[in-house]
Amino acid sequence: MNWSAPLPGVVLVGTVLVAGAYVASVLDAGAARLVAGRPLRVGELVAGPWREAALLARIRRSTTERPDAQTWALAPALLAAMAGVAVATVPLAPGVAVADVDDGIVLFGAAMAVVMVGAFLHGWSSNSVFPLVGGYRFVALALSYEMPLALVLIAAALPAQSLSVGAIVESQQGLWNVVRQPLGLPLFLVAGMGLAFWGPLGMSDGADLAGGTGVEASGPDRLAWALARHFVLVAVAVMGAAVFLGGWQGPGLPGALWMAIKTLVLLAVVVGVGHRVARIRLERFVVVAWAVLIPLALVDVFASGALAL
Amino acid sequence: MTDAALVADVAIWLFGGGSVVAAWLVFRTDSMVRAAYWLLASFVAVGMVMVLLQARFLGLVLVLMMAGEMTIMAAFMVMFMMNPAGLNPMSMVHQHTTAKVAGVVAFAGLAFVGLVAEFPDRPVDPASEPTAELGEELLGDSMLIFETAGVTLLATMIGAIAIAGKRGRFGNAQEGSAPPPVDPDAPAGPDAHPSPMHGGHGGHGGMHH
Amino acid sequence: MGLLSAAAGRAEVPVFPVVGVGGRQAAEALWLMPGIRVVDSPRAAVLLVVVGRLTRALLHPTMLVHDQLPGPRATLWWPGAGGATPDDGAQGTEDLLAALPDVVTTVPGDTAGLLAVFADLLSGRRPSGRPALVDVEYPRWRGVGPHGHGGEGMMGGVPFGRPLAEMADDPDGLMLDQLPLRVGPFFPAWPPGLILDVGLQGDVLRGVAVGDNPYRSWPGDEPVGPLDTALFLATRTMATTVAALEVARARHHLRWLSRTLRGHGLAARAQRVGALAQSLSVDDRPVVEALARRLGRDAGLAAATSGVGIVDRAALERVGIDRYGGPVARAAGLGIDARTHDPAYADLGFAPVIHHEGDARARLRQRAAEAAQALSLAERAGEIVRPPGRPVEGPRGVLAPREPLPSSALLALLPDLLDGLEWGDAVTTVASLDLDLEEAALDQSVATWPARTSGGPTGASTTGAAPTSTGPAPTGPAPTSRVTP
Amino acid sequence: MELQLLLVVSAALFGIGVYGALSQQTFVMIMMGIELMLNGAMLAGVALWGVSGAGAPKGQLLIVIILTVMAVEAALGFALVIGIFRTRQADMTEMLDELQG
Amino acid sequence: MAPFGAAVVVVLAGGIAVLAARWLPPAVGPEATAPERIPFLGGGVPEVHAWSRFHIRYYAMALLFLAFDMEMVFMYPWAVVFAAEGAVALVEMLMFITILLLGILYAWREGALSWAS
Repeated sequence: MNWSAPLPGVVLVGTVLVAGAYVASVLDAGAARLVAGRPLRVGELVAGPWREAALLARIRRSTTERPDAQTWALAPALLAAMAGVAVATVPLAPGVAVADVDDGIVLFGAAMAVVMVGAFLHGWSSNSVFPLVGGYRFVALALSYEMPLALVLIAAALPAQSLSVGAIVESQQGLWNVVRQPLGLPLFLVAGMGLAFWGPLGMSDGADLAGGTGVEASGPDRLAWALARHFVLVAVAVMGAAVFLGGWQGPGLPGALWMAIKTLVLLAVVVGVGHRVARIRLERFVVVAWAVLIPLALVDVFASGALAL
Repeated sequence: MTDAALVADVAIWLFGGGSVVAAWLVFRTDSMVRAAYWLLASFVAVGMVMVLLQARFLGLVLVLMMAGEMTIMAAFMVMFMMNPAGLNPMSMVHQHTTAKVAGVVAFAGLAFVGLVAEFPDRPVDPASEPTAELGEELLGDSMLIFETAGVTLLATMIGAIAIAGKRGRFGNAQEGSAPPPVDPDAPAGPDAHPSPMHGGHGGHGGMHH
Repeated sequence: MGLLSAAAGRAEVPVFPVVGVGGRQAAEALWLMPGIRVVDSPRAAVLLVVVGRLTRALLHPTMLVHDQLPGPRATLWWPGAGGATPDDGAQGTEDLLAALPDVVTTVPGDTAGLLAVFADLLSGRRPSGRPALVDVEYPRWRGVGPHGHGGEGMMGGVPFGRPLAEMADDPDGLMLDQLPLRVGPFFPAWPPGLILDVGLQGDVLRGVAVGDNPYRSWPGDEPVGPLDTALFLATRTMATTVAALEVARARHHLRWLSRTLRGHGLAARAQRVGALAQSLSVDDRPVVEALARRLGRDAGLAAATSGVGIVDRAALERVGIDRYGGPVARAAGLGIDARTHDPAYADLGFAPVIHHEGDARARLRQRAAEAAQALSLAERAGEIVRPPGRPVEGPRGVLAPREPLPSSALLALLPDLLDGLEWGDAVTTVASLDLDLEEAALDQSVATWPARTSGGPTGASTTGAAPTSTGPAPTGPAPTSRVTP
Repeated sequence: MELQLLLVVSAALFGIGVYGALSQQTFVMIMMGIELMLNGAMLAGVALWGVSGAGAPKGQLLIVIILTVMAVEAALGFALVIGIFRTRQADMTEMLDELQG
Repeated sequence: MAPFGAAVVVVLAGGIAVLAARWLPPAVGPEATAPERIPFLGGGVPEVHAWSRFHIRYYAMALLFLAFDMEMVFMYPWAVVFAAEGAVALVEMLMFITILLLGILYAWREGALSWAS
């Protein structure tokens, strides 16, 4: 099948995002119960996300006194669309890629840069204090994680001699990047958590702001925002699985299954960290990102480069 | 003309037209955030045109750079503009006629050159790898330009921080800086705020049913 | 639609709590109830749960928050929370709640009743609550004046009903807008009832003032109570076992830890600690000790709290906390503790736990260590009984005859402490002080606690939440104390 | 034909940029005008490179240089705005004139 | 060009899908009253609009980002030809990055990454 054709492409990406978001929320609820020491009721866990979505769809949309309604509606749409592009650049099985362009990681980087626009707009648009502060927090966060994110992907591109995600996957035949470039995956996951403002990097929607950018969103708006955020998380996991865990490669099982398993593992890691590690102070993260993460990412690039020669 | 080429052509016109419309809207909106993001939209549209013209890397990297740059632009505009969200309608222009004339003249002149001048028809080879060619150029012939860019950026960083920041850890109380605010309108204590029950703010104070 | 509603009706119930007088414990118990999710913003909630008794000053905020629920919405009232009798001052609250439409009154902790209201709402059997506050017309706003400005210059006037913020100086040298905000009394990251008037410049607080305590405007005679330190206050008239006191102290600190963990984005871990606090007994000493060790080492929490909200000795002396001691003072190196000179503790080898940094992290470690120490003391105290009347070391500091309670002094720390902090740091700091507005209200309205002789809501009759089980008496030699001098 | 129309589009972007840079009173809005002019220049550059320049690498290099110029202009521009605002509380060119005069 | 087309289609489809989700059939109630629209302040009523000249405390970091971000534009093409060019490419990029890192070092030393206190 030609996955680059409009209909199959959209269906494939949509399926991956929705299925991934569903699995991520089930994992999240499960991890919460484990950490809280409450019984894991699988039935409830499995039904939870649907019930939650149904509830949000039934709640009335609220508004504020003088919001920027258009940009408010645009914010989750931007995130979802960008998550879609990010997934589209990744080959999900041998020969199954919607948009495995030759500048794949640049496209991914561009899409993830636009996530910053969406999150900022979500905070700005409601003309309310806590969302506003949350939106500005996300900008600081994004300006800090964006460089390490791009750098570790560049490091992964070095052995492949190409910016295409497909080529990066192929280049991991025999040795996955997680082994070859041990700094890559941890840095990528830190940046990825920032992208989805998840767990310790969830300052923009943190409890200290009563929910940050999402304070004023209710009903369908809240659903859209939660979905979009999960989509971004899935995009991060899919990209991480392809670039650092060898993508669809693996013995025995079909490629798509390997890809799914690896994505699941990364989702589980991120979700688990989210319930174990406290939210970081923004100021501290900014300093750490510039003084530690960026230099580490550069070390990753040059070490990988020296290795690839 | 094949279907694909037709689609590509239509896309170029759509994005090209879109970039101009977005650029115009930059100066037509009162909200600084919207202005910055209309400018971003204009850049994204130009980036897409670049992609369609085979400058794939440049088009994408333009989007990547501008998303960050325009968000920063929005943040700074909100910081330094009165009434940043355009809640009060406003007009922040001067020498309007001159500017209009200059704009039209610039457009007419450049468009005239573009329409009249003869350019050879040497399209880029679709099979070429422009990203790799750019890399070779940067590392080869234009190595000096590349390294000069590094020095320029370093100078920019140092200059920007020296101009914008205060000496030392900015923000800490320093000699000569203003004391903590004694703003008559700032909350000074419980009495400074009429209770919403009684005071009412701009007609919003709630009342019982 | 039917399917959607059916699925929605079985979702976890999003609840926004409104904490009235005496409602704090019951409101915190909401976090542990299965099938219920406490949310931070009313926009995410379906049910407004009013816990305890309202005061006049809480009425308008309650009505406002009610209206901020998007709907379908309903209000539940849990009177008599926290051990008070159900009609204890209920009449006053009933009169106030008449301002809200269709309030359902149930028993505190009644999950089934809450779920029933929720299901009725979503199935349409119960109509969504009407707005409580009167609607007003938004004033039209259009530009006038030479440049289309809003009539009074670009910054003037009241576009869409509110003026624009005005500029204020900043130590940074950039004179930018400062938002005058009154946040509370139901801001979820703050202790219930706390109202702060702050100027927010960017995300930094400038000029902080503590607003009027809303728990002081009670319509009836009895202003507050029962306090979460009720057992300790009861020692003035009642003999208690040391073990009971120490278990209550450990429970108090664990509840605080649970709230703090939630504030730092660790809701699941907070639930575990909260559940531990609810069922705490002396037997849990090893668990609590392990918890204290883990929290003390936790790198994420350390990064979130170290260096934040430093309370130094000078600040303690300025507001008089050096008189009280308490965990805040001990975390700043001030080793005051009433138990040091308490004869009931003489045989237990008590020495106060002390930290020296004075920041939020020190206070976290201080309370965690004190919880473990308290259980260790309780284990060794056996049946030692403490006679009534002497000063007692409460969870927030010394409770002495004819002295005000410590919360007012802690509240007085806030203005200086919060000035210039980033919002998140300010929230961390406020949480780390373990404030209680009810205690502060009691202080201001009834002066000092031993002056009153009647039982009242703070008296011995209201120890419903206080433990009576001290666990089995320790056998064998007393375990070695882990107290760090 | 394609090239000509693209050049007209880039001329339009440039013209709007000129209008913005001349008409706006605030520094940051003026910078937006300048960025729009550079945007038009980039579009013209890529159009010439893609349709008429046979994809010469130097053409791409030119775009990269323009991008660098934009970044430098933005960083220094914003820094100047901050510096000026810090000393004079002014954010408009005319206010600056008045303060100088 | 086809994959790029697919990417554009995905953008449009994703955006439109989520925008459309806003018009799911929710329980549409009456128009919100004025008090219902008051922004959440924990029970307080805001005195002024939240939209204001927001003092971002990280402006120096933002300026740093503007300049440092340019490094990406050079690094992506470098990564493609790196293996072909060999050690020379490594050295050249190392020089470039070292120069830029000096900028970060300067900013860090100046405290430009820290917040106001």
